[in-house]
Amino acid sequence: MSVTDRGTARDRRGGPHGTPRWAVALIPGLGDLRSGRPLTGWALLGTWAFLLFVLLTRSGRVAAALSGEVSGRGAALALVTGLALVWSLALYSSGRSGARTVRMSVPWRGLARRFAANRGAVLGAFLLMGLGWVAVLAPILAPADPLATGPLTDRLQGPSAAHLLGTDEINRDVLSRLLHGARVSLGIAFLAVALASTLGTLLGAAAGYLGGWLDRALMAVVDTVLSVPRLVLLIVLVGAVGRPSLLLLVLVLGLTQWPQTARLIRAEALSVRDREFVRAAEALGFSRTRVLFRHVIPNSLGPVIVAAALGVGNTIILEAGLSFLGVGVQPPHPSWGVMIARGREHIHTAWWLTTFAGLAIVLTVIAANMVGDGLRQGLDPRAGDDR
Amino acid sequence: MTAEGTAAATPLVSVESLTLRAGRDPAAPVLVDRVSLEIAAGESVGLVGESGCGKTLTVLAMAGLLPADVSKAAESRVLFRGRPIEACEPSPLGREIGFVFQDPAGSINPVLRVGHQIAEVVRTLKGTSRSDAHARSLELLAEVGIADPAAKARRFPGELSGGERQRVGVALALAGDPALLIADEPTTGVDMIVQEQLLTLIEGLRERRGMALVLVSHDLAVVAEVCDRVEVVYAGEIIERGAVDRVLTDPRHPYTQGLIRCLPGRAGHGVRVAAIPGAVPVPGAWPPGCRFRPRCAHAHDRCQASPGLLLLPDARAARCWLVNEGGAP
Amino acid sequence: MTRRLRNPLSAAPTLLLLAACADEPREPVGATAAFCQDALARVEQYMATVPSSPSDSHGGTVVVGATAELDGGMMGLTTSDYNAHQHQVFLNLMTLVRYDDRLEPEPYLADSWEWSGDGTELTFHLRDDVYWHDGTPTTAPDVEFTYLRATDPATTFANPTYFEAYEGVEVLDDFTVRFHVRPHAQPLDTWRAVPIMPAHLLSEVPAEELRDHPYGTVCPVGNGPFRFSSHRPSESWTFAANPAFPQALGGRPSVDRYVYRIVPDPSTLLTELLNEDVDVYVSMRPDQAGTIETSGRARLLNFPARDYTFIAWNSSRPAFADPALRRALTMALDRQGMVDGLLGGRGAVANSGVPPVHWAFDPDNASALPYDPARAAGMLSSLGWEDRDGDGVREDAEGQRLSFALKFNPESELRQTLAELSQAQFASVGVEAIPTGVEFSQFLRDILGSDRNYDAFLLTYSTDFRVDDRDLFHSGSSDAGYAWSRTRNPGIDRLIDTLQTIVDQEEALPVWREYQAAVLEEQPFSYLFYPDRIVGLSARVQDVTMDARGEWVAVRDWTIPRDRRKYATPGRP
Amino acid sequence: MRRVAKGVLYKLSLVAGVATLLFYAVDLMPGDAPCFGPGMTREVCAQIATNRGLDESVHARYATWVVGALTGDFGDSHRQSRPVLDLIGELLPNTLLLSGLALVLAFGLGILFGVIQATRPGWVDGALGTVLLFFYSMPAFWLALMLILVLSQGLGLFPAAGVTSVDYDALSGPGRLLDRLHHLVLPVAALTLVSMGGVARYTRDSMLEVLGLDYIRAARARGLSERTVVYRHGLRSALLPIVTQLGLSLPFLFSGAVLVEAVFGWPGMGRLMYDSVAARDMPVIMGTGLMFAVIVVLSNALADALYALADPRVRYERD
Repeated sequence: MSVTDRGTARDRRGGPHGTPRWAVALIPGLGDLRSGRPLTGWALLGTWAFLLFVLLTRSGRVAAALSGEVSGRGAALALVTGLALVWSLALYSSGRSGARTVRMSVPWRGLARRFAANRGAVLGAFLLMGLGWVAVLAPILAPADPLATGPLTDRLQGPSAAHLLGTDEINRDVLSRLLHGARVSLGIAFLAVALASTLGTLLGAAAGYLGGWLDRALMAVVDTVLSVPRLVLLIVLVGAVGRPSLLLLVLVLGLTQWPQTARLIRAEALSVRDREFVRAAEALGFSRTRVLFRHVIPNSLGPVIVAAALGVGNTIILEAGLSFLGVGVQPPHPSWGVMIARGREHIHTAWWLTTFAGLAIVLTVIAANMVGDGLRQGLDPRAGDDR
Repeated sequence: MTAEGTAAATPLVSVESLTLRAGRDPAAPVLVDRVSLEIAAGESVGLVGESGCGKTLTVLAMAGLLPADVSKAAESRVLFRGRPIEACEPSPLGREIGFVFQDPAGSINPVLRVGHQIAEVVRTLKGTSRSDAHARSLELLAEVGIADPAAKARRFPGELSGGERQRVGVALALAGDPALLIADEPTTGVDMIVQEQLLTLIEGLRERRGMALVLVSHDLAVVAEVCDRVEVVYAGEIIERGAVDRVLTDPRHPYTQGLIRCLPGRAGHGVRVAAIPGAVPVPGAWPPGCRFRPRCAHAHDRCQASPGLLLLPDARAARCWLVNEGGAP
Repeated sequence: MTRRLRNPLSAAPTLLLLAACADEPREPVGATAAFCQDALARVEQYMATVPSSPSDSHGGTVVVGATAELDGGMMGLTTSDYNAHQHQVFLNLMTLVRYDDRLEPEPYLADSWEWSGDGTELTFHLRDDVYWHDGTPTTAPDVEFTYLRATDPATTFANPTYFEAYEGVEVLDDFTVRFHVRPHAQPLDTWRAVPIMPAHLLSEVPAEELRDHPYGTVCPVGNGPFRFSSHRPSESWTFAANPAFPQALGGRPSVDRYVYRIVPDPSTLLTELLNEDVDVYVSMRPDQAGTIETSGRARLLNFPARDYTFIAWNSSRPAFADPALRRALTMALDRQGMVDGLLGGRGAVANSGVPPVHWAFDPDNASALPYDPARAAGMLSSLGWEDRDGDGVREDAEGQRLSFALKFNPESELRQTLAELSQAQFASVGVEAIPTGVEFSQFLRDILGSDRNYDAFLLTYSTDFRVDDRDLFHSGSSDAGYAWSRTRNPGIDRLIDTLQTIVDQEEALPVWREYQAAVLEEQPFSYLFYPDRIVGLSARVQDVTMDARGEWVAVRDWTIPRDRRKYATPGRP
Repeated sequence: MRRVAKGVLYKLSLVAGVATLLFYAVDLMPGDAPCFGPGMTREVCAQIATNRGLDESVHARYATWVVGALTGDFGDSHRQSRPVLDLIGELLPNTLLLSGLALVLAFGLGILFGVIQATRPGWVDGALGTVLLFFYSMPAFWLALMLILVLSQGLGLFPAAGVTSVDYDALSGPGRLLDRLHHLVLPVAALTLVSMGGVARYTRDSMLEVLGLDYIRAARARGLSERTVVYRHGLRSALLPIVTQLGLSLPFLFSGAVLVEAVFGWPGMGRLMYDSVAARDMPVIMGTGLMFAVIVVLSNALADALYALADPRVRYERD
């Protein structure tokens, strides 16, 4: 262990020598790349290049969206602010001498280092980031309105220059729907996982740390919820409200996911609560709530982060499954699951309807899984050394 | 008889210029530095030194058991009965070399029954039938002094006491009737009484079976009790060697002298190795020249150059400039 | 990992529970099981005594594939499921009369019938050679039993309007039965639709238990050309040819065996058809027809039926109160485009609930309310709906936006597509339709509940042969379940009242034309189209004819030629 | 003994909890059993509800159901007009066959691939990992559609739907077995391929961890063959967390089966449950829901038992 630590220390000593200050200021991420932080560097550089490319190639659209002539003002604003943010970050860091040092506590530093060393995880993280930007910028990136229909007599066109991924059963551009679908599918997945992780962390940590009847009651609930196949529970819950809105989907997907998280973090909290620093904090007379939030939860978060990353993939697949059954995302929102479900009518003649949506799901889930794997190995030093 | 004659001529194990590094990179820090030693059949040798000085890695290399993240330099050679150990077929592990590990709890599979594990090794090494292997495992348990072997054989390791577990570890090492037993800190983590019993057991086994023994310990007293010869290791190097009684009575290296001063009975109870100020430098941070220099009371300008292992009469050797000046300070 | 320790032994009692659950149903429980075991045993007994001398042309197994179970099975007194009803009246059971291909009544179980002079007594003379599959003759008391149960509210007969004009029944002899009726239009339609049920089996069953009685799905002993042989839930129904079916009615069916397979996914079902693991794919999605045409591995059959697809407007919402507005909305929709594009031309633009197969259908209305967005936009403007704030959606003078939720049930891909298409087409004339998918049960509650929880919705409705829009449009029933538009139009009320009492078609025809014109003017619904029913046929099956009467109307004649038979049949060399 | 009783009680209370949760959740679902069609009136619908006792309060209906369930009477299906137990008895074997076979294969192959990955670092590990992750990231129903399109419709190798052929009853013994296997191939492949990756990854990590432990090194030092070390010593310990995973993944397999059953026209519990929810067929929803809960609880108990069987430490550390 000590050996590799020293290796990194040596890297860190190196500075942005040889790169002109103006280049570092102008090209975000360059400074980080030169000072041995490839992860941050490539992330900044990639984001910058992507945003700049979008801005330059779709400047008309961005301007129109900003002025409110066409929809997508939010996306345009995000594009401009994102670009400004990345650039100002570069200017800021170039204005200081030497490398920035990000202060991280020791375990997190180890995580970042091992994560950066895992090529798959880094690739996955970049993919997810890219997909995230695609989702945010969908209105600007999409060549057409995802809801605009063409003449019905000319529907179901195969991929062509006019429609890169073809058109669907009412002659809408599949690429545009796919891009907008990223918003729905990713949005639901991320929000649901965020909800589940928050809820699961709070309840699980409280149960594990405080114990007693709260623990028993919560774990009984957890066991009960986990005893019903999740998809079945989801069908019933969605049905119970009748009209599956996007918010509802986020809620039910989140509310059926938290028990898993709670179970994980409870186990962590159980082991953390006997550690010296928790005992010491208790001995100092801090309230149990304070100990819970200041000590127990931060030290139990590891598995939650991993579970969240893997959960994003699962949730995308689940949402697709629900939509496939017709109880998920409702039209006209084009989620990827909906696109597969609707496209299967034409699977024999118009393969492009199901194929691209399916590949989008596979790609996203692979990326989420690679990130999850990277995090898992990063959090577990032993596993990290195996690669 | 001729075989025995040959064995007497070639040492059982000879380690030549063993250099080990942490990782594959030739620039990686050195953990063991050009160690050479020989072990003859039937001989018992102790390796002594503070933790982190490379004892364990040296014996692991002897058995060909180096962990994947440690690499051996190209010029280093480990010969077993005169042949490179990697080239021996079948591997002498278990058959010729028995290894008793530092941590008895960790080195025995916790999910398999004790008797089953011993019998498994017997069957693999000796090719005996299942029932013979079982009978042999009971004999081995009895040999290592476990009372009621039949009952204990049915237990899981977790159900045994620490001393019993280590005895099982010894039995596992003996299953192939090896010519060399390597015991790496076999008495760590057990109390004084059990330690005494284990040492007596190992000594008795060696005598009865005529095995060679390599005993690794940080405790000179343990080595003194069991071994004929001692090799003192410091910072990846052998710094003194010789017959145990000679080294104990007449240590030549200031480090050995420090170790002896720490022995209970000599410096009184409660005094620990702290009698030598400072700590063993970590690999990669070894000072140039004599590596003991920063902690040595006799350090001198010339110590900035390495003294080399100086051969002395009676098969003794020491790595200190003082030795040349005719004796201990 | 921290985990609670659980004793492995604690599983044992629960294990027993599972074992009990898994074993028990092998032997159906209770009295109902005994009922079915007896009934099926008697069928086997009787069938062994019937001489069956199949000719060369007889034989083979025909496999029909569909996406849904036959809900309610063969219980003719309660089902409302289309496919189940078809199997009742054409396979397993018999009706007193049936329709010929011109939709005129012809004898079936009833050999003949006659009217009393004043049109209040209808007497049926039954065939005397029809036997239930267990050997019991089918007689007048069976008809009486069927009538009495169907009119008993406790039975929950699915279509009580069939019997609105009926006042009583009397059995004259074993094969003669008389009904007392009030004069009304198409009186025989009731006996085309309601299969006669076996009194000797079901008369002991209390009326309220009929709907859930296992007769329907476990042991339907009928008297039709096919007898029940097995039902695997969610998987298949198997029927065998009935050798005792009267020769005068054509005798036993051509095939030995008929299998109805349930394959819920339409694209899987299409694959099964193309692989010839299914011979007849009924209710095929219009979009799949194209695959059949290009594949050359199967053939298509499509025919006009009694279905129509429409958008219902809730006229009690102020925005939709004006018929002119509703007409404008209809004109904003490219209905011909829907027929040509979505249906692939298999269907026709609709302008009322009178289907083209109905004798009174008015073809002159076909070009009414054409697709004309410009004119539709103009009409909306002239009604005071203008886009005043430039958001692309029209508002009225008070600033109320012309925006509504368009409900539909997402189980139907076609209606999902239609909802999205309508949204786009309405948007182009400045009307905002928000497609709102609602799960079917909830959807039914929304559209049938007294709170009328919808602005507009999309539905495909299957009308009866005896078209009767009373429950849809008559003011007298505007609080009842099906008064979706809640329009009140005295002219339409009068026409509906008149139509249901005119027995003579000649006399009724002009009234029907007047009625269709009135509906067009009122536009309570935006009628979209009459979709054809589409059926895919494998190369194995021959002699298939289908028409508005239903897919199974001539199932008795379907043939699997000798060289195409691929399944071994139990009990036949 | 008390511990055993407590365990059983806890599991029973879980099942009861699931039943209660399900009953009230389904009752919250708006909409009634679809009674719809030309001429169907509100009066008829109301009468149907009365016949089925649906006009009572939800608590009364729940009480009735509980009393019935305790005496082994789960009521009759509204859609299929036959006893719920009868229905489950017909469909449960299909689901157990499909999910069970997929489970066995997913774990068998997953463990095998995981061990191969752990023992062959480098390109074998990488390539296998990539392929497995690819399938693992697929929605099962999408894979199912693709399998049908390519292997059934395109190449005509396997039937696309159903459990048996139409002439199953006329086949000989071996013919029947072959026919069943032929129909099982695609659905089992779809389920197995998507779940195998998780098992393999789990096994790989667990194996790597175990293979780095002292006693594995010690086993090698004692002269045991690599085979014995990896499979007898390594895998045996590495299996412990996988066994737990096995218990926890059962509900997932049943969930996945809902969609796979739908695509392959497989008459099983998943589809039954889904159709019943759509039709508000309460007795069937409750019967199948309870069945699922029992299976899940049982499989957890089974996982615990297997865990104890595989790991003696659990047994002797209990007291």
